[in-house]
Amino acid sequence: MKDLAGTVEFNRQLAPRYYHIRLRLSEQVDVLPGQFAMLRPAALAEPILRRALAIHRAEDASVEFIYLVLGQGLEALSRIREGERVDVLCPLGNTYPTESVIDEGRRAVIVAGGVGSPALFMLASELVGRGADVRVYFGGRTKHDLPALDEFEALGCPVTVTTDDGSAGERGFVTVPLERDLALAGREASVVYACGPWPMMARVSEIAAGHAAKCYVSLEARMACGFGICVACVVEVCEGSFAPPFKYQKVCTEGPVFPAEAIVW
Amino acid sequence: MKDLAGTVEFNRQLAPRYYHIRLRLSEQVDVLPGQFAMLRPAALAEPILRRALAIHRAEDASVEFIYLVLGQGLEALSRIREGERVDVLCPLGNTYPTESVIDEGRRAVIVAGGVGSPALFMLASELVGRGADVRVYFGGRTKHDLPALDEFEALGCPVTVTTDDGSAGERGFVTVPLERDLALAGREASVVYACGPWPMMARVSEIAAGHAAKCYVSLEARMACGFGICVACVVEVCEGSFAPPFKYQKVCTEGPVFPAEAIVW
Amino acid sequence: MVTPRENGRDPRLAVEVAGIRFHNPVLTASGCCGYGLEFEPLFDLSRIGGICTKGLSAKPMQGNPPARIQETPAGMLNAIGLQNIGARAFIEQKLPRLREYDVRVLTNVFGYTIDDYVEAIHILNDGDGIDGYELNISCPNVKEGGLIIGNDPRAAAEVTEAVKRVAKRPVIVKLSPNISDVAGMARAIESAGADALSLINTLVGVSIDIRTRRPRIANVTGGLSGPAIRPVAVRMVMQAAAAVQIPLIGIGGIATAEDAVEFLIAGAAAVQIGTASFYDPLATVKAVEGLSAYLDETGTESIRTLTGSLDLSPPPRGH
Amino acid sequence: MVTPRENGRDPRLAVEVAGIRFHNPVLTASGCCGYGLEFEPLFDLSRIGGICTKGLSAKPMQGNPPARIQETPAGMLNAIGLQNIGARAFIEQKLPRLREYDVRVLTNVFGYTIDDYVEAIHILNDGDGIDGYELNISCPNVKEGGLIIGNDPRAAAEVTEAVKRVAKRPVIVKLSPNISDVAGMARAIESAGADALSLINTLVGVSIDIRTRRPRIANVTGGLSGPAIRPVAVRMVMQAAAAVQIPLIGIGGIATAEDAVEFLIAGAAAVQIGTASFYDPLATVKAVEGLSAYLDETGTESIRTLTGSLDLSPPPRGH
Ligand SMILES: Cc1cc2nc3c(=O)[nH]c(=O)nc-3n(C[C@H](O)[C@H](O)[C@H](O)COP(=O)(O)OP(=O)(O)OC[C@H]3O[C@@H](n4cnc5c(N)ncnc54)[C@H](O)[C@@H]3O)c2cc1C
Ligand SMILES: Cc1cc2nc3c(=O)[nH]c(=O)nc-3n(C[C@H](O)[C@H](O)[C@H](O)COP(=O)(O)OP(=O)(O)OC[C@H]3O[C@@H](n4cnc5c(N)ncnc54)[C@H](O)[C@@H]3O)c2cc1C
Ligand SMILES: Cc1cc2nc3c(=O)[nH]c(=O)nc-3n(C[C@H](O)[C@H](O)[C@H](O)COP(=O)(O)O)c2cc1C
Ligand SMILES: Cc1cc2nc3c(=O)[nH]c(=O)nc-3n(C[C@H](O)[C@H](O)[C@H](O)COP(=O)(O)O)c2cc1C
Ligand code: FES
Ligand code: FES
Repeated sequence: MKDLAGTVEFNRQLAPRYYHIRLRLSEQVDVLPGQFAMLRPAALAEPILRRALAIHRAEDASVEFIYLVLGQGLEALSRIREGERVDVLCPLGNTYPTESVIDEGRRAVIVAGGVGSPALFMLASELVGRGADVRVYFGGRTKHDLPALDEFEALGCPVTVTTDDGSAGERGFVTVPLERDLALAGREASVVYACGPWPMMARVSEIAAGHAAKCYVSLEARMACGFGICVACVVEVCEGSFAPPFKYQKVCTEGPVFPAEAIVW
Repeated sequence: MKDLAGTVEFNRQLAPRYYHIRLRLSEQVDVLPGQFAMLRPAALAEPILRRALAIHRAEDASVEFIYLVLGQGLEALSRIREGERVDVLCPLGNTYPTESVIDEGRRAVIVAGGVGSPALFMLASELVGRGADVRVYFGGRTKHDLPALDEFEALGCPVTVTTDDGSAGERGFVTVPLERDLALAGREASVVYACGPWPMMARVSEIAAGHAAKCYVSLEARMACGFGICVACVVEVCEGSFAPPFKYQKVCTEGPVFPAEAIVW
Repeated sequence: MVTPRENGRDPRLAVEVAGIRFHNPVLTASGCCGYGLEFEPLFDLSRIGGICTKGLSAKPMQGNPPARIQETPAGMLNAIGLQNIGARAFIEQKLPRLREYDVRVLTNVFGYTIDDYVEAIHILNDGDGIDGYELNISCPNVKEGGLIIGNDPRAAAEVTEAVKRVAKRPVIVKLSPNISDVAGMARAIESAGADALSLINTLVGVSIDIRTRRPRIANVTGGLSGPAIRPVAVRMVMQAAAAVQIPLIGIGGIATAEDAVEFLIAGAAAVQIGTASFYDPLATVKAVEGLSAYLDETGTESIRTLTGSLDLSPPPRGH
Repeated sequence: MVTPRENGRDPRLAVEVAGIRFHNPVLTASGCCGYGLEFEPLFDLSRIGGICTKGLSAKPMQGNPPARIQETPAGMLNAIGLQNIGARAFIEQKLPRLREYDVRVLTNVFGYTIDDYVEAIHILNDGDGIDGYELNISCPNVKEGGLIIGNDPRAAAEVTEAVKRVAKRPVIVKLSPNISDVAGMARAIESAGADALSLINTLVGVSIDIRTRRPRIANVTGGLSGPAIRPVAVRMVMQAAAAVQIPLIGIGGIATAEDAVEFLIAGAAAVQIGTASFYDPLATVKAVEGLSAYLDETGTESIRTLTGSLDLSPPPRGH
């Protein structure tokens, strides 16, 4: 974890309210799939807090993010232009366990919901690169809510798309083709990695459990600091799933990736 | 007074911390010399208050301002670029009485201190245009603190420059050549118009009184609203100079131009 | 959905507070609108629900020396010192013109002793077109050695009772936020007969120039207002709503219709916009428009159903 | 002028508070630095004056359900609910490592009853390397019969006395800002034997989601912190400084050296930085550097001369 200055290489709009930003950092950092950063335009007076964004890509001293503007903070980020500065605390958080895929040869089933996809892209890319059997299920509300779909497709692994309104791919929830997939693959054959809205992840977790597939979820939570000092970003975990048996775990340091069965959904 | 949207036509740096901005307003307004506007970048979250700036030029639906960045508000304004929006409440305040110059043919002696000059430019320009005998005394700390000096010089009237450090014009305070001028011109020959730092205006007022010259000053004050609702921007006036005999007058509505003798210096 | 209109107005926005009918719940806050007329060049005063004047006293007051304000993060400090033309001059010079508009007029009144309040109210009782009184009790009490009346439930109740005895119009008492027990204060004032409460006034603050080491405001302390204080104001409205039956007017950092709705949900029947009018002179009329839009979007029948509609049931997991 | 250095430090910044020598006056605020070690990857902890830990209790605590925070204009609300590992675990798991740094360690302590405080202090008395205790008597998030100890001078004095009786180290009592009479509260706590005061804790606030009509924080109320509250904090430090002899630690919205200086001039001997560390993790070390720069620029001999140096003489005209 370092507090770095990022210089905007590009910051372009992908779809209504979706942006893709690339920053050159003042120092090189090593990033693991699933890790995130806390960002804000340099010297921004308001809003004061940084925003958490998953690291979508990282190479040398550059990092990329894909974000959906919900409010004032990311709105301010979306107005930043080439050459301007962004404060970047990174990399933060843990990573996805991949032993079962890499060492035991299980299938990697990646389930992305909307802007949850950036948190999964490095994972997909790395697993494909290592020759694993990877497939991606990507759901969005509309065809505009499938950020970086082209980048997932370019990886060469099968990508199944769903939208709530049928404007792209299959109409309906992403959990429908996921369930078909896991049923066909058989018990214990897969490791599921999911990131997306809470109800989607809750359902993915349930489906995975039903097929005895390991399941890891990358969670979001309201964060003030991103590195463990505010204790704001907690999620309730099942008894005994973390030691000592604390009911609340910090998403920023104990996560953002959790075994799905540890979470009280 | 109207609350208008301004679109930036240009916003360029003149010298370290000095900027010149031109805005196209959503509606045409009639501006009198000495009037001002309250501005802020549209939808700026912080700082919340608008900043008062004298209207340097106005034609059709465009207005120009020259400003010195002291803090966060004008700093934010300085970052605004062509095509971006600025909220503009204008025109505000009163104007300079010019009867003695126009009707009685007295000399107009304009004394500008640093960034006080924009508040005097329309006056100088208008008086020159009407064929009055106008001369300008322009003082600054250094040669960088003489904003729009070229524009004053282009008017064709005599312009005497002083700087505290001698980096341009005569070394010393602008009140030195002013005093010479008034002494030469004789009693009651001149009307002095001044805008600049408080101590400068206090001294100008004293000198003018010494030569029985009428003197009007354009004051600054910390303003929240600019149109009379907060009662923040007051200046202490001499007893009897305003009716009813209130000790404090609002610079934004009773001013910014006051007869120098009305002010408790 | 098209906003319903009657005489150019949205009837869903009408509210009644302290027996006064406002055609919408958006008022200007005291000290942030002069005597109302200052807005004439900007908008038709009949478009907002009410005007609450600058604090009036029986006699004119000069106010504090400058500097009177200082901007602070998302807010500002002020120590205007209650400069005003006096109750009589208000009635003679301002009220006739204000009455030309279809807007309710509350006169804000302050004093340093109970007699001060009573004297001002006696004068204002003569003012035709005044709809109600708002008592600013956040002034130092000269008799009690500078103690702030609004910080002491007993003193606040005494002022309220004394004013109620003479007032010919509804009395709204404006709470100080510089107290620990809002509920107790609200109850004391309700028991003393107030028709409504308005809250909050400003929080006491100080700002220092680190170069000169002087306070940035001549009066040393000032009142903190603006968006910065909104969470404190919403909390106090919520606590007061739970404590009393009389209606509440919410004040503190309201700049938009969304902010106003927050106060209504917390328990207010109407709101006042103060500091926001300084930096957005049309804030009040924009808020009125925004409230209609909010009712449209959310399919809410009337603004009155929002008051106190805070949902305290456990939220769904995951957000 | 070149900043003087001794062992890489600026000796002009050293201060003593409650008998504890800090090599500079910049501390982390409780609840805004975990147990201090979280900053290890970012900077050498020996660079700041002190660490004031997350509030500790005798037993571990789970804290409140999420959502625990909400951003507000120039600030944030929090209702963490004092989640902590407990005093014993702190001594065993965190303190040994903290002691490797040359930084003073204050443990913040809270409780719901006097016994809670005493029990926690008994445990912490065993912790070698703890320099002092800070008592949180003002956490607005935890209710004990609704009343908050820090809002009642008598209760606050009782806690202070009880703790002083058992504490082996200096006791700093942290004031609640949700009170009307800071001076009285400060005097009560001073009389009860406190070695220093720290102030302010958070202001109680509420934020409501106008779509769901639910509070944005699960606990309903939260504590307001950040730049928004700075003017209130500076004012309370100024008032407390006028009321007591014991030293003060200033807290509330401090983000930079300039902000820190404002508190020192108002009367503080040291400061704590809280919320700012969330959005500027290096805020504390930057403030230390900035204080040296301020001394250089202003030709000030030592940071100690700033404390209480507020100039209340009339300012020159014209501003
Ligand atoms: C570890 C982590 C990784 C993340 N990665 C990404 C990413 O790669 N791309 C991306 O677009 N977002 C990501 N997010 C979510 C992102 O941090 C929030 O959407 C962002 O903080 C919102 O900021 P804002 O300024 O747009 O809106 P705010 O002004 O902060 O909030 C606006 C509104 O949205 C609500 N809101 C805030 N956060 C969330 C949320 N997480 N979910 C739903 N509603 C919310 C608020 O309550 C408010 O009503 C991630 C979050 C975490 C914790
Ligand atoms: C009627 C009127 C006309 C004006 N015309 C112009 C103009 O044409 N061009 C121009 O550059 N300025 C003009 N000013 C002054 C200008 O309004 C202030 O300088 C400006 O508000 C400062 O804003 P800021 O955001 O840069 O600094 P702020 O953040 O507001 O202040 C930064 C620092 O400067 C100090 N400060 C604030 N205002 C002043 C002031 N007036 N004088 C000295 N110190 C101050 C503050 O106390 C603070 O320490 C005018 C003011 C008035 C009232
Ligand atoms: C400049 C100024 C002057 C004020 N004058 C008064 C006053 O005379 N009487 C009063 O009761 N409140 C006065 N107030 C308080 C406001 O009416 C309001 O309660 C407070 O500012 C909080 O609301 P806001 O955040 O919307 O400004 C004043 C506030 C400001 C900023
Ligand atoms: C997330 C958070 C947690 C806090 N926890 C504690 C605590 O455990 N004990 C305590 O005394 N104060 C606690 N505080 C209050 C701070 O120490 C500080 O007094 C307050 O936030 C004001 O300072 P700031 O504006 O710099 O944050 C907490 C504040 C925040 C924001
Ligand atoms: S975001 Fe602060 S502890 Fe996780
Ligand atoms: S600036 Fe508000 S009254 Fe003059």
